[in-house]
Amino acid sequence: MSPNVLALLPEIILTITGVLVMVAEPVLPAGQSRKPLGVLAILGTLAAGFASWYQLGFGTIHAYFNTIQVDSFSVFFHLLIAAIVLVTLLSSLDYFEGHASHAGEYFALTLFGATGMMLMTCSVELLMVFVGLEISSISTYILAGFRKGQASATESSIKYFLLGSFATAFFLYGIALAFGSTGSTRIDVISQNLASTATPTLALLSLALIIIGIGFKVSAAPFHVWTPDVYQGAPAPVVGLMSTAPKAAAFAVLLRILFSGFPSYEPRWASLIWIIAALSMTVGNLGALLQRDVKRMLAYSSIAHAGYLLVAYTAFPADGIASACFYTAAYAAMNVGAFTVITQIGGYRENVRTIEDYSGLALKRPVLAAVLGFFLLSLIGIPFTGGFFGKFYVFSAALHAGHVWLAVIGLLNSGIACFYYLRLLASLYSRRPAIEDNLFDGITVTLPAALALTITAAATLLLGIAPNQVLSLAQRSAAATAPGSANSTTNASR
Amino acid sequence: MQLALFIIFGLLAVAGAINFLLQRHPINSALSLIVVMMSLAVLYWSLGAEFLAAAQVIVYSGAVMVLFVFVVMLLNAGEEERTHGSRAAYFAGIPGATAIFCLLSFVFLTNGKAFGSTDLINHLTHTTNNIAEISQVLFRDLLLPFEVTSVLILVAILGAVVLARKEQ
Amino acid sequence: MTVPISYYLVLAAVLFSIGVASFLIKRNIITIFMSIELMLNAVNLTFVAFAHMWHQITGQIFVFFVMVVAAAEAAVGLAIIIAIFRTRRTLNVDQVNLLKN
Amino acid sequence: MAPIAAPDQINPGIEDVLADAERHHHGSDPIADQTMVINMGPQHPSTHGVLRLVLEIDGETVVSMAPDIGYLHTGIEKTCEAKFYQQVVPLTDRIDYLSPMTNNTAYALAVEKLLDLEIPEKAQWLRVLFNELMRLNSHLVWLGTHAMDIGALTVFLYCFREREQLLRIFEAVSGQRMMTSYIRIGGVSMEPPLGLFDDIRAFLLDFPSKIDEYESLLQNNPIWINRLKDVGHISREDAIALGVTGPVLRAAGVDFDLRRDMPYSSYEKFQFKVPVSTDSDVWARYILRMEEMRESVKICLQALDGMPEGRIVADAPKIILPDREQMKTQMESLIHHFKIVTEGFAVPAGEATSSVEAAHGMMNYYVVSDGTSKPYRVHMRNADYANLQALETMCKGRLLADVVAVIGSLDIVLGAIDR
Amino acid sequence: MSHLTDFQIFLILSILKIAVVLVITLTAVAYTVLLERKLLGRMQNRWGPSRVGPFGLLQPLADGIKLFLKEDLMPMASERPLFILAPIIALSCALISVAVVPFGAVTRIAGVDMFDISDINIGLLVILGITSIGVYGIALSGWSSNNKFALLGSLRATSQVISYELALGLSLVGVVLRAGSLRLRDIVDSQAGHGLFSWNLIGGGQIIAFFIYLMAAYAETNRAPFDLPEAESELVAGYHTEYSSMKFAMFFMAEYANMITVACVATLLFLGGASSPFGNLLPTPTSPIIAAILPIFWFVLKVFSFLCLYIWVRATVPRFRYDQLMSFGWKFLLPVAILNIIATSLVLALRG
Repeated sequence: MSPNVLALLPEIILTITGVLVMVAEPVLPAGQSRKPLGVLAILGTLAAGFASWYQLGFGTIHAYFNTIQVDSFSVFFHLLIAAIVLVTLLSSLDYFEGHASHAGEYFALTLFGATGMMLMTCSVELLMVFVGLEISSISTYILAGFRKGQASATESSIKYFLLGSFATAFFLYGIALAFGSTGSTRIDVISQNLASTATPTLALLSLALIIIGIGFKVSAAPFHVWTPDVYQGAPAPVVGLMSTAPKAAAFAVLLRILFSGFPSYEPRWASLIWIIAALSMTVGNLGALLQRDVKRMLAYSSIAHAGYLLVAYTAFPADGIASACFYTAAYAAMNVGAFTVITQIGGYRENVRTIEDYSGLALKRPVLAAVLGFFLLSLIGIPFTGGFFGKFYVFSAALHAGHVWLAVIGLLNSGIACFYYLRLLASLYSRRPAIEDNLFDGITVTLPAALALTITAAATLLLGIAPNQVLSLAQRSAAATAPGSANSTTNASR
Repeated sequence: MQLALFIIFGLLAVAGAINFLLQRHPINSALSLIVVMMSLAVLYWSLGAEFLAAAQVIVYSGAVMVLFVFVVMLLNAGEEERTHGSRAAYFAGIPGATAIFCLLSFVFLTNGKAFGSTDLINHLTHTTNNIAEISQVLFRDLLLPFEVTSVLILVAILGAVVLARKEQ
Repeated sequence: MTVPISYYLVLAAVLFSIGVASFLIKRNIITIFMSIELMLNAVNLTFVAFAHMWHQITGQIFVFFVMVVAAAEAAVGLAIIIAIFRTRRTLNVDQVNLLKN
Repeated sequence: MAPIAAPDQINPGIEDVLADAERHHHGSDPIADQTMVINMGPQHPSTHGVLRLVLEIDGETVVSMAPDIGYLHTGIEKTCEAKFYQQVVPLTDRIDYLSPMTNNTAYALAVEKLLDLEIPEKAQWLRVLFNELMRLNSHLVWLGTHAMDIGALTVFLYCFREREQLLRIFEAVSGQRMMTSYIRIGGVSMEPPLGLFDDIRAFLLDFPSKIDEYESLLQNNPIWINRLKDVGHISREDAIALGVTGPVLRAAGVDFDLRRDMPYSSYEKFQFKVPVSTDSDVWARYILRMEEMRESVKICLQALDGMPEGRIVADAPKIILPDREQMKTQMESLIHHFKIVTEGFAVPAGEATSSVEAAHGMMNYYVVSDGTSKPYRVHMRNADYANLQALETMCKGRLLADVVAVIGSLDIVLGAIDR
Repeated sequence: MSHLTDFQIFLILSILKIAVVLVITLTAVAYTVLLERKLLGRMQNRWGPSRVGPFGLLQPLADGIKLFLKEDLMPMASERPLFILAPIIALSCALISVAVVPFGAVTRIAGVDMFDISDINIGLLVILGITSIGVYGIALSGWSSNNKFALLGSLRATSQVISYELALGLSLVGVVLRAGSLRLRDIVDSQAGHGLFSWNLIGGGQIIAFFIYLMAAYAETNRAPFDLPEAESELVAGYHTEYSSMKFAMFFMAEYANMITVACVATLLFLGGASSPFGNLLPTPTSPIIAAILPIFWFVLKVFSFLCLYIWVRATVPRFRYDQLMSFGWKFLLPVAILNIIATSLVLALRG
């Protein structure tokens, strides 16, 4: 296999599956179930995951004139994205059944979006990053508005779209200035040329703009304003996807840009990240306290988690990457899991919205409630869950790097976070007032959804009791991206 | 010559942009934006990117903005009315944009020496052609982004169909 | 007569800032979307100016990609706008506010 | 014949279309697209005169529509009640102004029924001859305008070239190009001039090649085919229920032609085919009318070949004006002339109807007499009015351009609708 | 002229060229109208204009005076500035594209090419770009008239023009590939070898491209059978329903000027431009004046025949329906154009 094909194997598999699903969609008669297409998409995702795993054995592959670099870092994120997409597809296999007439397009868009995200994580050329970012963003904009009969869904879509494009403009401006300052858009060349640039302020400005752009995409404060509205209006399985996969990809890009592109500017961007992290944690947790709508609350919670994750970035160089990777994985497992439960409870019409609506769930659906409760505990960071080790690694990395105050802010925030998670948890196990008692009657957990729940719950548990496996992979990926090893020539010259 | 071009079309672009900001009817805003884009096309040409200038006119003014005008006409969007939200936006928008502008232009002007000046003699008087050069880079070094763009366009087509189709 | 590159950059900064300002000030969704296009155009000018400065064609090619992306975004964005107009019969962002507490 | 089904709803009026649009604009259905109400006509190039259509369109698709008529209302039916019986004939010319002699025939047949007149054979054959020429005339105008509506400009002028020859024939026989008033109560107004039959024969022999010429311009043109095929469909049941007649009905699969099924004016003596189709679209109507033209040519030739000798008016001196020669030489004729002209002729009290297969479809005249020399009531029932009712059924859910094609295929004359 | 600098000479000659070409184009527009009316008349068994001047030759003048003296109506609820701007955009875009057309052989006077207003290295793209800007004239006219028929017409026109622009642009790629340049002079030169047989239409194997171009160009100029935007039997007069007097005349002139542009482009790209169809069979003229005028003659002849083709088509075919038009453009012309590109580039690659 030529290195070019090998390097792009997962993306190629995903694209081909997406095209197949897309082409099959209009061929199928109108009334027929679209489940087979969903199954096809799931198989494609699985294949892409295995392809990524297979790439691991080849070390670092450079392909397409050094526009992409497949290393353990990118494979880590490929696997993560494939897993998230897999769970999302499983949980939404029955979601559109009997509601939207063209569910095949949903599956195709999810696959294309995953292609874009994977490309983002493995490219070392900012142009490629940009194109990948746009593929993933545009497909998530569309997915957010997929239930277009609902006014709230289109509203969520337009808000996501406008603010996302706004952020893209900033990101692009950042790239333009980086290009102006260094004369290249390749991350490794940028890092080489930065040393000799005549315009360091320009490079700094470009870095700030890039961080703003990505900050929007990962919904870090103060660029988070779109998050609550969008998460509230979009379909629950899509929220599960877009609160994790594109964010993971964007975090990977940020890691690459900061750690391999701008390592020499570390003190400056670290302080910027410090502020953003602290703000995100605080704003997210305080905001979540005030919410009644569960999806909205989880939106604020995801802002807070973006903050925790950014804490890891301040721990330059190696500790940060590993802990950030681990945290991303843990966060993805528990968040996707939580949204899978919400998908099952709310159904297509999503008529179970507020925290009060959830009261009494444990009586009617004890297993579902228990699983949701488990994810909530993990989101808090209780031991024996993935969330605990994630936070543990992140904060210890920050302490190692000397950011004591940031760790303190983070811990305080974790304390605040307990309140709202526990409020929902308490609601689950409380007695339900006798209104609308048929709210949970329509819930049927189908086999794929059960599978999705099992996968996420198992992953969360596994990360909580045996984190070493993932941690070692994360450390390997860190080794691939850390400023020293990403570019051996640079290393040699220092 | 080039300075004259820059001054004329730069001012035109700025005037267009300011008019874009001030006009309240979407059609007028769209037309001002077209003026900006056309003047930018001239500036691209004056920077030696004549192929890009043509693409700017064909793609941006000729296709993207036509779509905008088309949608404005289709939805018969009227003048925007002022709501309380717009007043709040003024307080946030104007200072924010001014701050960005000041920061950027401060950096650009302080680094002005490092950027140097345009050297356009061979571009304006000559009929050199950078298309071959562009295709060299585009179809070799940046082949992958070029190919991946097809996925992007596929997504966009699919999305436009998904969103604009009428629900049965 | 030559022009300093920084003039082009400042022009781009002016356009970008106007784009940001109108993104925040405008109330009509279509106009807001147009302000994003204005911002992208400003970025394009920056790219072209830097491409000229560095004698690097990559900058110009980046602009091509931005154009393609802008066109794709326009198709999707306008489709979303049409969908929202169908459900809400308005294009004012202040009236598109179902999603609140 | 199939049992006649009642239409499931009465065709909407303008008020209904406007109310519909209003409901769509502010209704409870949030997905409904914005619709637009447009006024096609009365001053619109393709509504064949002064028809006004109120259309509610969604993009280019017709959501609902209603025709609005009355812009050419002249009160002819009422005017008839103030005229002597013979003075009504020129009024009937102006009903379906593309085939005046057919109108004359229908009126004459009804009055003759009341008067119980025996019409000489030659007059009957002349009536057949000119009725068929009128059919050609009407179909030529239809083809020309229909093609022009669809954008084929040239066909229009070709058709009018042949129509010009027909108009010359009419002028030769009646002294008028359009408002001929040639067919009168009791026969026809005058003997055709010498040599006219030869001219007609020359025209008829040449005409099929002209039809071929039109077809060569249209029939194989993919654009023309695509514009016509599967457009303006109406089911056989709907067509019957709506009272559609003529080529439109025959195109819907109903084999019904008065010339054959209820012969009048000795049509039973002629050999001709009645083309029928079951496709019921604009294309079927086009093909059918082209066939009809060829059949008409055959009928005309048979009429010319077998034209009997004899009188051209009935032998009824109190009803038929004497010829000038007699009037000047015979006292009795002079008195008859004087009485017919000044006080008309009395028609026995009673009522009568006549049915004629006009170019557009079934044409009925209903005449009531109270025994005086002026009709108590004359009612005309033209195919155009009933055919227009089918427009909504044919156009709903189709594109705007199809409306134009369908109107063309219905072949309406507003004079026959607004009496 | 020795006391003038080079730049001044360039400026004077350029302005002179522009003025002359503008006058000639406008006259040609007027007489294309007459040509159409005469030719259409003959095809439809009538005379066409024959009363004003000998053979009706002064008819355009009479038409112009009539339109000029007519009352200029302004609908009350129209968007005044845009209503006025729209015909100006339409006409100026139609006229500007002539600026890059080389209509004769290279003939230099004082270093300035006389038969070409400006020789730009992306001339073809300039024409495409200006054509795409011309849509605004139509779009805005329909919208600003505040008339439903006008709005429908302009919506139709806009979508039609953007849709067919794709096929149009792609049909030209084959030619560009063969010439290896976007400069119109280069494209003409690439067909100059053996007269007729090296034209792209015949010798270049671009006959499919030519027919795609033909159809797309008819649609671009809103001419029969693609004249839906102004289909008088459906939309009264489409986007210019509300226009009268000079503003209407401007739309009218724009339509014919566009026809001429399209004919010029077809001539340049497929019919060998200003070169002789007989190649070297004809002796090279010795007199420099004849040598300069002969190519112009060929050019005008080719444009003239293309215009006649336009008129012939209009007299022959009916009009498309809107959905048929769209599916024809997207499902037939576009794929065929793409196939043509693939075939052409394959052939070129295998040969080179």
